[in-house]
Amino acid sequence: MIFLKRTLPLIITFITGMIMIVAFFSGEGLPSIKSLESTLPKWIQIIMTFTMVLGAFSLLRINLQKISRKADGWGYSLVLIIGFLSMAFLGLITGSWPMFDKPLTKGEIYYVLCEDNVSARPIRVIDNVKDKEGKIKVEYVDDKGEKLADTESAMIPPDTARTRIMSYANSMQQILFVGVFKNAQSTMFSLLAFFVASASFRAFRIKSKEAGLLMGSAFIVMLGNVSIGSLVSQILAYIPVIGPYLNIADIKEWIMTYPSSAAQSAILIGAMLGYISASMKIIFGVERSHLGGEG
Amino acid sequence: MTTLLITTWVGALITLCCFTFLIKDNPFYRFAEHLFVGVSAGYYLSTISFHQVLKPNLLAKIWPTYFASGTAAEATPEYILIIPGLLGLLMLFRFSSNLSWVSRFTVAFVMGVSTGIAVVTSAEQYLIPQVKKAIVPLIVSGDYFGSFSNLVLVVGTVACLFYFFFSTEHRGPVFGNVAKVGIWYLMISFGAAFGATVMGRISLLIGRFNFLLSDWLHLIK
Amino acid sequence: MSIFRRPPRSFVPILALILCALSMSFLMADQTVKSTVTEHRQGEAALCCSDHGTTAELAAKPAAEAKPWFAKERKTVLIIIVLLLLFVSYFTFHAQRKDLFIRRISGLSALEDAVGRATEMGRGVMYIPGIMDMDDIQTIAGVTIMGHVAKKTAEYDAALYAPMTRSFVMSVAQEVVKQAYLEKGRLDAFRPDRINYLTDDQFGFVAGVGGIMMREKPAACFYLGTFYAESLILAETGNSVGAIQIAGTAEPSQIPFFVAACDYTLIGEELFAASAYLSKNPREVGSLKGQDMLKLVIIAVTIVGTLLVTISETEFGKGLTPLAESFMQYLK
Amino acid sequence: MNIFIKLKNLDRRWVFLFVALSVIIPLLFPFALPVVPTKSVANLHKFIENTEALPEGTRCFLSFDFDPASEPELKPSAVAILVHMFRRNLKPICGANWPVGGEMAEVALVEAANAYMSTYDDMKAQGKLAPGCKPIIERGVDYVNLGYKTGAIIHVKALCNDFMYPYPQDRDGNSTAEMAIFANPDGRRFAMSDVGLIISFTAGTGGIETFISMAGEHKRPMAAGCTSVNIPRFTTYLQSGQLVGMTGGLPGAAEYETLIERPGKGCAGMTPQSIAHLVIMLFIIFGNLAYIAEQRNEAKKKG
Repeated sequence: MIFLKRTLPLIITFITGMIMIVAFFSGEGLPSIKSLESTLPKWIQIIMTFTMVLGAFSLLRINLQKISRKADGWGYSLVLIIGFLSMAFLGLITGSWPMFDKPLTKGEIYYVLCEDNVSARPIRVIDNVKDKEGKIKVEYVDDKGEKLADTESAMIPPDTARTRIMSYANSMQQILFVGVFKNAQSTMFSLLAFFVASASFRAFRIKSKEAGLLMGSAFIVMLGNVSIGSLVSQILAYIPVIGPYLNIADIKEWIMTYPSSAAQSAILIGAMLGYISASMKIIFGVERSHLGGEG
Repeated sequence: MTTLLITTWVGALITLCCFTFLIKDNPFYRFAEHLFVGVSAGYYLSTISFHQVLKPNLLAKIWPTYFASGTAAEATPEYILIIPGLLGLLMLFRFSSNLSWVSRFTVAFVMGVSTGIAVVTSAEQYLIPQVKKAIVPLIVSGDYFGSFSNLVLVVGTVACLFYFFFSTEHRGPVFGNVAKVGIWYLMISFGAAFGATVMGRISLLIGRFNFLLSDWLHLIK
Repeated sequence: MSIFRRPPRSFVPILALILCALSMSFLMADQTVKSTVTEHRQGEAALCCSDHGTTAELAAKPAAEAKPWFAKERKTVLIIIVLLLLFVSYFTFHAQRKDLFIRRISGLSALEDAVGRATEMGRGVMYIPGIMDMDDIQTIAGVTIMGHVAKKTAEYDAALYAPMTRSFVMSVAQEVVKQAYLEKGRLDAFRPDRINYLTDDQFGFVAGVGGIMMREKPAACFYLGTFYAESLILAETGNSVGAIQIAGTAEPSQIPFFVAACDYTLIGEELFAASAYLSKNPREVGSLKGQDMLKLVIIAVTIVGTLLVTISETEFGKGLTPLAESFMQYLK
Repeated sequence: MNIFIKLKNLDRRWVFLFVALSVIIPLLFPFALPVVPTKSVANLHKFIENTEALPEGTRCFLSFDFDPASEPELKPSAVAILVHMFRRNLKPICGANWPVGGEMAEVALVEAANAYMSTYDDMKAQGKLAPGCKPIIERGVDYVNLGYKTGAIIHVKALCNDFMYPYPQDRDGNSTAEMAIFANPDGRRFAMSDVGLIISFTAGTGGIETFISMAGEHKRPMAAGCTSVNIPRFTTYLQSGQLVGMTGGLPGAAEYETLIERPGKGCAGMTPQSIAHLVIMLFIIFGNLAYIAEQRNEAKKKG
């Protein structure tokens, strides 16, 4: 059992790791090994999506437990579960279109997305035979199926048209996706503007020489990025001798390209050495905590 | 049109709820937080994991007639992909407490492939180009400032690398000073990177307020 | 290295067998590919001949050219890896006999105090191993350090919260933490539901973690792994609830925010040194020393290269130009 | 002095309030701050102005390598550059290396084309249009949106030889083979060598760096529009001369808009941006004053 539980996983890691390294160095003379360089990463991607089941299960179990125990704030857990299940369901069926539906029928009314990408408008299929660009002929109608007076018939790709139910599902999904997901996402992202301010207020204090350098370069770069910076440069230009050289934007650019980029290179070089040796430790089985214990 | 209106209103309310995070923990934020977590997890499960990864990369390759469309439906099935499929399924043994060790084979496989790639690609794509970047002529003819700048670059790279030495104490006249210069460089670099990012972050906030003030309230055009 | 030093009895023959089988199958596969290519080319040539009378040139050309088995343009990478392997194995061996020194890394020394403080205050500890999946080496480093932190929380009996953004990382982290609690004999205190999955979305995750932080008010927060824009949101929220914060990442664009908002920051390579530093395992310390040696080589290459390029650009050093060029060739 | 010490322990929510106000007030009551173009933006403008490098009717390739998250930063400069190209009677060909780049390009193209056509008469009267400019510009003749294609480097490599092969149709499904914009006088297939300038609006990976890595094959001048986070990374390419110019973030867009005398989203965003920057810098200064005051107090107590 120890062999199965402990040694075999180590052998698997060693062999796959070695294969990837050999594949990287193999030339065109070894096409089947060379091809593994791109195949195996794709496999990894597939394998990792299977664990989504574990994640979804963890999310559901914890929140269902809270609800059943009526724990503090169980109502929010209910919100989470409703959001999760409805988005998962809507995503599953809208993404499957047109898998679950028949081909479009002539004379029937379907719905296509409007330019705002959220709402849908009704159309009637005039001709369901695809032309050479794979499109079909439709006309725009109102909700009762009457042709709209001021519109002409149009050519659309058939997979953009949906049945009424699918169009409702799509609208619901768009409300959740655009209304909730996208907006919450960009709002959380934009909170950074506030946190950048509070962090710089607290942290940029000249407590030591190092802190002074940190603040100084941050200050110059911030100043160089906005129009006030050029105003300051114009004032500084009045200083005799060195004045004309004190262009904030130029100083900013110099800091970015020389001292700052030198430090960035060094960080990257160090980090990459760390990457390589950490990887080697795993391939050779020195580091094995990710495999857990004997049990 | 109504869908757009609902979306805008839902969006505006969620935006405001998220902003209350700045004040303190409150029911509005908690509501938005839980809804956001739920919706995004649902989106990743169905749309990303299933429709964008599993379906095109696995199902459509093994059973093209059922899952692929167009010309791809006539492709020959790639049965080799059953291997990653099986390895993925092994992960589900985590549900069992006695057999959860079976999933170690998958973990081992994933670790082997990703570390194998990391060893070589990090050297090729980052390490070597960064070393090359630091090698510049110290004398640029006729350009004293350029020569000075190049010197700053080389000294900085070397000094910062010394800072990362682990097997020696950062003390003594040579080592202590060089490591100290390294720290100065790091600080300048951190300050500059911080300052440069501020601008982008504020642009994002402007985007949000633009949404609230123009798309929702129509106060500005 | 370890599996070579203490091979389980059955290990060597099995490994040899598997390697043999693999290489055989690959070679055979390549032979078939080559032969089909040959046939195909010959068919082509025959077709050309019949169409245009003669294409002797094409027919005479060896159909399957001897293609290289080694990608020559990648030789520098090979040199680096072999060098590192040599250094590491030398010092690993060396470390067994003599204790090697590691300099103090203040962020890691503070780790235990932070957990202790959380226990004193009766509050929990939050651990986030980055937001990327297990194929990212920083995540692996983060999960490894998590094992050390879990040992401390098991010892002090502090609650360990670890919300996760990837299911795969969640399942590995649960295993690692369970093992740590087992080693400390506190398996009864292990709570897998506190190592839970939230969502794959970057900002959805941030929203969830922010909420947990505000409600649970952890006394210590650890952010060790790959972080992107969320770094500052996490660190500022942690700061506002009064937590001691220790961060570490190799993502150059995010280090500044951690430096500004956290108490201790592991910069770049320090994150990977953490495992050796905390475990004091001679093999790991030896590999750290090996890394240092390679760094020394890189510094030497930089200095020599700079001098070469500088001299070859001056009037007197023209003769050195070909040497400098061939030197730079290696860094292509 | 006491004020400063109180300030040191200022609740961070006050900081938040000031940041929010510094963005909202200038948005509600807009006023203009002077925008001074920096070298990299001015160089790009000069290059597009230059009739020798880009004679009238030259086709330019614009790659939209971003998604909605970076739209506030990148779209304004894309629109400004497109308007400038229309006024110079250059013909933009838009493509994308990012999946939603095609949509981003569409929005920018529609906005720029409308901006050009609605100001045509004024600009004509002022003599700021190239002689060949038409009052109405047409899709497929004066500009085209090809949309997204996978493959990044491989895709760009394919474009170097022939545009029609990877793009048999444009984004809307119209056949590209008959389009006037792709016609060559000698009947050759349109390829990258016919392009006068390549610009990529890049949010992260897969943007201008793809074109730079293929520079050996296409040998065309290149320029970039990038998000502010990426400015440090791309400055290197400006220095090495691989890029003729660059617009960085919203300020870059504002500068370009100033150069073509058409204030838009970029200029509108610059005022709140500058004010917010100023507020943050003031907070840093106050923080330091508070720190100094505190140090002095402590020294006094000890003395």
